[in-house]
Amino acid sequence: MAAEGSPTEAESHHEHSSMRNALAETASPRQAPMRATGKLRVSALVTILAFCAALPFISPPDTFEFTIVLAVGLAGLGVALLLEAGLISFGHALFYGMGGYTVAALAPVFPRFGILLLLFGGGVGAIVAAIAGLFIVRYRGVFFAMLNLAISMVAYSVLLKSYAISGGSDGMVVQVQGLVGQALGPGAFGRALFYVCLGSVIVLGVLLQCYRRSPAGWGLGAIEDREIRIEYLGVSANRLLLQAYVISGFLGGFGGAVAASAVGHVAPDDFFWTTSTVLVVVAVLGGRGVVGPFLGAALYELLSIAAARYLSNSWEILLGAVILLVIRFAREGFAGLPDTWRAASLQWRRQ
Amino acid sequence: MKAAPALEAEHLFLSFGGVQAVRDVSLTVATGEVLAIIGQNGAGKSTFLNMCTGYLRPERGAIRIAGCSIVGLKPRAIARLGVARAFQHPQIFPQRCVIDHLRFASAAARPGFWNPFRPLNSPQSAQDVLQLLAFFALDKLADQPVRGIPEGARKLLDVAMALALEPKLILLDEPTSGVSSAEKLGLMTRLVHALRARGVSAIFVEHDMDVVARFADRVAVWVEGAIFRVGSPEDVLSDPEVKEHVL
Amino acid sequence: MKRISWLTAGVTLALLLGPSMGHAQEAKPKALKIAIVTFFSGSGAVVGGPTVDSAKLAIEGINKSGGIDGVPIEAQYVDESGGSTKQVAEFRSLAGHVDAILGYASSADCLAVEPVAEELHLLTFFSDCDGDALFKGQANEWVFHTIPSDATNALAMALYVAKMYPHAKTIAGINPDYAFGRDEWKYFTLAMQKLEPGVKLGTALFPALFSGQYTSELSRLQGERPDLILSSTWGGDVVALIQQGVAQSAFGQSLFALTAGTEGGIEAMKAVPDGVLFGAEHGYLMHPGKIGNPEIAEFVAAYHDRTHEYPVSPYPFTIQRAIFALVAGYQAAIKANGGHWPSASDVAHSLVGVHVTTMLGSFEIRSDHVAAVPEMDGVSVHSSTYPFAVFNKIIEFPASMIMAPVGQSEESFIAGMTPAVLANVPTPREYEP
Amino acid sequence: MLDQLVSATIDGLTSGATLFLVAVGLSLIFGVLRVLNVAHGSFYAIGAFMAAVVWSLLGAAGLPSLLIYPGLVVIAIAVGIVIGPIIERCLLHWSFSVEPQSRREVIQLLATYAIFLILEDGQKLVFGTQPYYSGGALGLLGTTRIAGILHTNYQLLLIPLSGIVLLLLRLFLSKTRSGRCLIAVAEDAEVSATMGVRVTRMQTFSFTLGAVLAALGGALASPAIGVTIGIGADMVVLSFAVVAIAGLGQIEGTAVASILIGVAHSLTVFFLPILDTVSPYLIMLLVLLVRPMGLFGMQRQRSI
Repeated sequence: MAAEGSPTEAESHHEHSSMRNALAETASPRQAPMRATGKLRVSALVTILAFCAALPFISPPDTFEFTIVLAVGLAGLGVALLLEAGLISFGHALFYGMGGYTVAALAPVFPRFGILLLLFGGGVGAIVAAIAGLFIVRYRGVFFAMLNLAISMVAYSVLLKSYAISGGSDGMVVQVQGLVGQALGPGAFGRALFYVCLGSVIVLGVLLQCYRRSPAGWGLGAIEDREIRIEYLGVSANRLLLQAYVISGFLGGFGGAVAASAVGHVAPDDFFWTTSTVLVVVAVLGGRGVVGPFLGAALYELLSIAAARYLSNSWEILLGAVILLVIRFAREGFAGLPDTWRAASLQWRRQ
Repeated sequence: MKAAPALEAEHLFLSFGGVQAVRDVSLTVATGEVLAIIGQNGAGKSTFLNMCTGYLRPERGAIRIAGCSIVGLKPRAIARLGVARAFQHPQIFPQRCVIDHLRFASAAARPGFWNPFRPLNSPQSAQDVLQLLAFFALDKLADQPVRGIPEGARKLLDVAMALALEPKLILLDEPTSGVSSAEKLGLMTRLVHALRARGVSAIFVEHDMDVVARFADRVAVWVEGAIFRVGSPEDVLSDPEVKEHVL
Repeated sequence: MKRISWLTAGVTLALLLGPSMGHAQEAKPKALKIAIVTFFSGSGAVVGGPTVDSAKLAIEGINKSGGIDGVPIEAQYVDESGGSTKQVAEFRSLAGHVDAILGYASSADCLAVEPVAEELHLLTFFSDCDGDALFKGQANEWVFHTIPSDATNALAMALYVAKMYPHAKTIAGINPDYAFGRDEWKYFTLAMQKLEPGVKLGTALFPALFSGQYTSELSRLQGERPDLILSSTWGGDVVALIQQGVAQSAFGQSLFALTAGTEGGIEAMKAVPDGVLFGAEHGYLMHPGKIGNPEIAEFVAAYHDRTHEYPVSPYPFTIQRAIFALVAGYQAAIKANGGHWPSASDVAHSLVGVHVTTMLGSFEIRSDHVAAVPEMDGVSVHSSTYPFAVFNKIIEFPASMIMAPVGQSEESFIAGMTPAVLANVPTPREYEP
Repeated sequence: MLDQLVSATIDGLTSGATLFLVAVGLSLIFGVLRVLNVAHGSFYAIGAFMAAVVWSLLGAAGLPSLLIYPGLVVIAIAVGIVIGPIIERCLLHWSFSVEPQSRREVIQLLATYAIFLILEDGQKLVFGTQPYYSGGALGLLGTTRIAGILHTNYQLLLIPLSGIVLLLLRLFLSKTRSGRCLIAVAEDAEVSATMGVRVTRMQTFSFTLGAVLAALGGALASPAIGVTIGIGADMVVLSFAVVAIAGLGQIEGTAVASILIGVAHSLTVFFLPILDTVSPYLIMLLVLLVRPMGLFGMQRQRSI
C-alpha cells in the first residue's frame, strides 16, 4: 500500500501510533523469552558445530560415520523441506543415488577435484528433480509419495539391467583421491572430506534457512495448510513446489555424492525404496527445521550401529520400535523435543 | 478512449447435474464502483463469484476483466490480472501467524517473490503490512497462529489478505458475517473508504440490508440463478417484489 | 550456555583420553578376535544361519584343541544387510576391535569393503562373494579370497555338461538379474562354445533376483524346448524354480543345470527330481566320496545335532575355509617368527602359498591371494539314506582345471580352451548309499 | 506367436490373481482408514509362511493332500484375524486423530513402515531363514496343456478363485449391513458416525479384512513361490503399483490393474525381457501421467 492507500492522514497517523503501542504492549513480554530461547539455540548450535569440527581428533576412526551422518542428513533435509509442504517423497533415493553415480562416473575424469564432483552430484540431483518435478509437483498426498517411489524404482531396475555400464548389482567403485587438486592419502582424504562436508552443511544450511524465510519458502507451509488460497493470491502452488523439489533434489544429490566419495562404492541399492524410507525416517525423527534432519541422521546411525552390535539378529525390531515411539510420543521429532516437553509440562501443571 | 469496465459478464449459464445454478446472467461493474449482490441462499451468488475467479467455468457466456476475457483462466491467472477475493469461510493457513499472512500476500503482489534470499519480512512491504494490521485491528494478534484467533478476526484477515494484493477489483463473499454487529458498520466504513481511496472496484455479497443500503453504489438482486433487479440501493430495496423475494 | 560448554569440554576430554587409556599391548593376546559378517536379514538371510552355526562349531573345535598356539578365537557376528554404505561403516567401526574380518556374500559389499581393508591394514577373508569383478583389480596386501571367481563355477558346469551330456546342443538360461547371474550365463556359454563347437544359444532370461516367480519364464522355455536350461538361481528362488518346474513338467522336457542349486538349502534338495545337474559352489559336504571321512561324518552329526538339518548348502563349508585359512596363516607366521606371536602383516605374508587343511582336503592360497579350490558337480539322486537328494556321478574338478593361472583373466583362460581338455576331466564317481 | 500370446496371458492371469488378493486388501484398508499400509507385504509373507508350515506339518501327519488345500484358506483367515486387530488397535489407531491430514499421512506411512520392520524380523525369529517348500502342493492337481504349454491346474484354479473373492467382496459391500457401513465410513467417517455407524469397529474390521486378504494371497501363492524372508518387501511395492494404477479404494479397478500388471509382466518375459522388472512401474507412471487419480479413481472436488 502506497501513500494514497491510507484512508486519511489523521487516521493513518492514529493507526501507526496505535500499532506501535500495540507492539510495545504485547510484543515485549512475549518476545523476550523467545529471544532467550533463540540465543540458547544459537549457542547450542555453535557448540554442536564446534564439537563436530573437533570430532576427527576426538575419535579419528569414526570420521567416516560422521561424514555419512552429514551426507544422510543433507539428503534428509531435502525430504524434510518437502514435508513442510505436507508431502512425503517415498523415492528420494533417486536423487541420493543419482548424486552417488554421478561421482562414480566422473571420478575417473576429475579424480582429484572432489569438491567439483560433489557439486556435480548436487547439480545432477537438481536437474533430475527439475525434469521429474515438472509433472510430479502436480500430485499430492499418497500419489506424490508413490510417483516418487515409481520413478526411483524405475531407476533402480534400469541400473540393475544396464550391467555392462553400471556394473549391475555389483555397483561401481568410486575413486576420489583429492578434493582441490591435491592427491591425498586415504586417511587424510577422509578427514578433508569430512571438513568439506561440514563446511557445505553450514553453507547449505544457512542458504536453506534464507530460503525457508523467503516468501516462496513460507509458501510451502501454506501449501500444507490451504493450497487453494495460495492460488487465489496469484501464486502457483505447483511452482512453489517445483522450486522446493529442485532444491531438495540438489540436497539429495549432494548428500549422495558425499556418501559415495566417503564409501568409495555405489550400488543400485542406493536407489531402492528402503533407502528412501531411511531418508524419510531421518527427516521425521529429526523434526522440522534445518538442524532436525542431522539430529535424525545421527540418531538413526547411532541406533543402527548399537542395534547391529548388540542385537545383530533383530536390529530391525529395535529400529521399528524406536520409530513408533518417536512418532507416537515426540511427534515434532528430535529437534522439537524441547517444545514437546514444554507443552507437556504446561499441561501437567495446569492439571 | 473510454476505459473498459472493471468487470463485464455476459449471458452466463452454468448448471450442476441438471440444476440451473446460473441462468443468463449479465452484469457490469464500472471502474471504482461498489456493487452489492443480495439474494437468498442458493440463488447463485457464490457460484457467480466462483466463475469470476476461475474456480468454476461457465458453460456459456463471457466474462471480461478490464476488457480481457478470463473464461478458462485459472484462479491464479485471474488473480494476476488484479482480481482479489475474500471468502465466506475464511481461507487462511491455520498453522501460520497473522502477520505472516499479510507479508506473504503482500510479497505475492510484488516482483522478487521468487527470490529465495529475500526475506518474507522485507522492509519494502513492512510498512504496508503494519498499516493493514492496524486497519483491521489485528495488530494485537499479529504474532498469534491463526488457528487460535476468533472467527471474526479470521474473517478480517481473509479480507486483509485480499486487500494486500493491491487489486483492481475485489470480490468479497459476505465480508462481515462472523463479525460482531457492533464492529460491522465501523469496519465496512473503513473498508469501503479504503477501496474508494484507491479506486478499487468491488463486488460484495451481503445479507445485511443496512450495510447494503449504506455502502453499495448499486445493488443486484438474485433470484434462482438469475438477476432479478439491478439498480441503486434506494430503488431496489424499496421495491416490494424484491422485499418479497429476498427479505 | 556456560553449562553446555563445560559439559562439552568434559565430554571432549573424556573422549580424548578414553581411547588412549589401557592401550598396552601384550605380545600374545588373550584371544584372537574376529568378526564374521553374513546376512541375517532380508532375502540373503539364507546364508546367515548355516554360516553362523558352522562357524561356531569350527571355532569351538579349534579352541578345544588349544586355539592358535594357545590363543583362543573369539568371534562376533555382524549382519551384512543394509547396503555397501552400512557395510563400510561397520567395517571401519570393527577395524579397531578385531584382528580379522571374515565372511561377506554380496559382491557389491566386497567391492566396497576391499579398499577399506587395504587402507586400514586389516586381514580380511572373503568367503562367499565370487563376483568376477572382484578378481580383476590390482593385487591386494590384506584381502584374501577363499572362494574363486564365479567363472570357475560356470566353467566346471560347462566341463561337466560337455563331458557327460554331449548331446545337449541347444542351451537356454534363467538366471537372476544381477552380477552373479549375468557372470554365470556369460562364462558358461563362452565355455560351452569352446568345448562343444556347434552348440546353439537359445533365449537367455534374466528375471529379477528374489522374484520367486518363474511361471512365465518356464512357459516360454517350454515352447522353445532347449536341450539344457542353465540356472544360477539360489536361496528361495531356486526352491521356487524347482517347485514350478516340477509342477509344469519342465524337468522332464529339458535338462536343468543349477550351478548354485545347493544354495537353496535342504528344501531345494527335497523338491528336486532325480537327474538335475548341480554345482556346489566349491563346498559340498554330502560328497559321497568323502562323507565316510570321520572328520566330515563327525561334523555332519554335530551340525545335525545343533540345527536338525544337514549341511547341504555350501555356506557351512565356505566359512570354515576362511576360518582355517586364517588359522593356517597364523600358524605359518608363528613358525616363521621363531615361535613368537606374529604381527598382522607377518600373517598376511605367510598366507601366500600356505596350504590349508580342511574337511574336504587341503588347498593352497595363491600369490594373487585367491584360494585354489576344486569344484564339485553332480546329478541329483534320491536315496533311502537321506530325506533329500544328493549328488550322483560326482566329478571333482581340480583347481588347476577351472581356475586361470595367476595373472591371466578367467575370460581369456576360457577363450583359450579346446575340446581336448575334456580328456583330462576325472571320471565321475557313482553314488553308493 | 499366437500360442505364446495365449500362454503369456494365462501366466499373467495366474500371477495377477494372487496379486489381486493382496492389492485389494491394501486398497480396502486405504479406502476405509486412509492409511497406505507399508506393512501389508508382511501379512502376505506371514500368510505364505504359515501355509508352508501347515503343509509340512499336515503332510507329515499323513493327512490327504486334497484336504490340505482348504487348510490354506483357513490358515490365512486365522493369520489375518490374529494379527490384524492387534496391529490396528495397538499400533495404528492412535494416529487417526493426528491433524492436519498431511501430517497424519506422513505419520501413518512411518508407523506402518515401523510395523513392517518389526514384522520382518519377527518372521525371521519365528520361521527361520531357510526357504520353505510346500511339499509339491503345486503339482498335486495335475496339469493342463493349453496352446502347447503345460500349466498347473493349481495356478489355473487361482483365477476363478480370485474371481469368487472379488464377487463375495462386492456382494458383502453392497448387500450386507456391515458392508454398507464400511462404504459409508470410506465415504465420510464423520457423517457416518453421526448416523450411528460404529466407525472404530469398522476401522478395525476393515484392517482385519485387508490383512486376511493379504494373508490369503500369501497362502495361495506359497505352493508356487520360494517362501523365504524378504518376499513381503517386493510384494508391497508391487501392490502399491496396482492400487495406484487402479485408483485408491477401487475394488473392481484393482482386479483390472492386477491383471494388467500380471499380463504385462508375462508378455515382457515372452517378447521384451529387458523390461520385465520395470513394467509395473512404467505402467504406473504412464497411467498416473494420463489419469492422476488412477484408471478408475475419481477426483474429489475440494470445497471452498
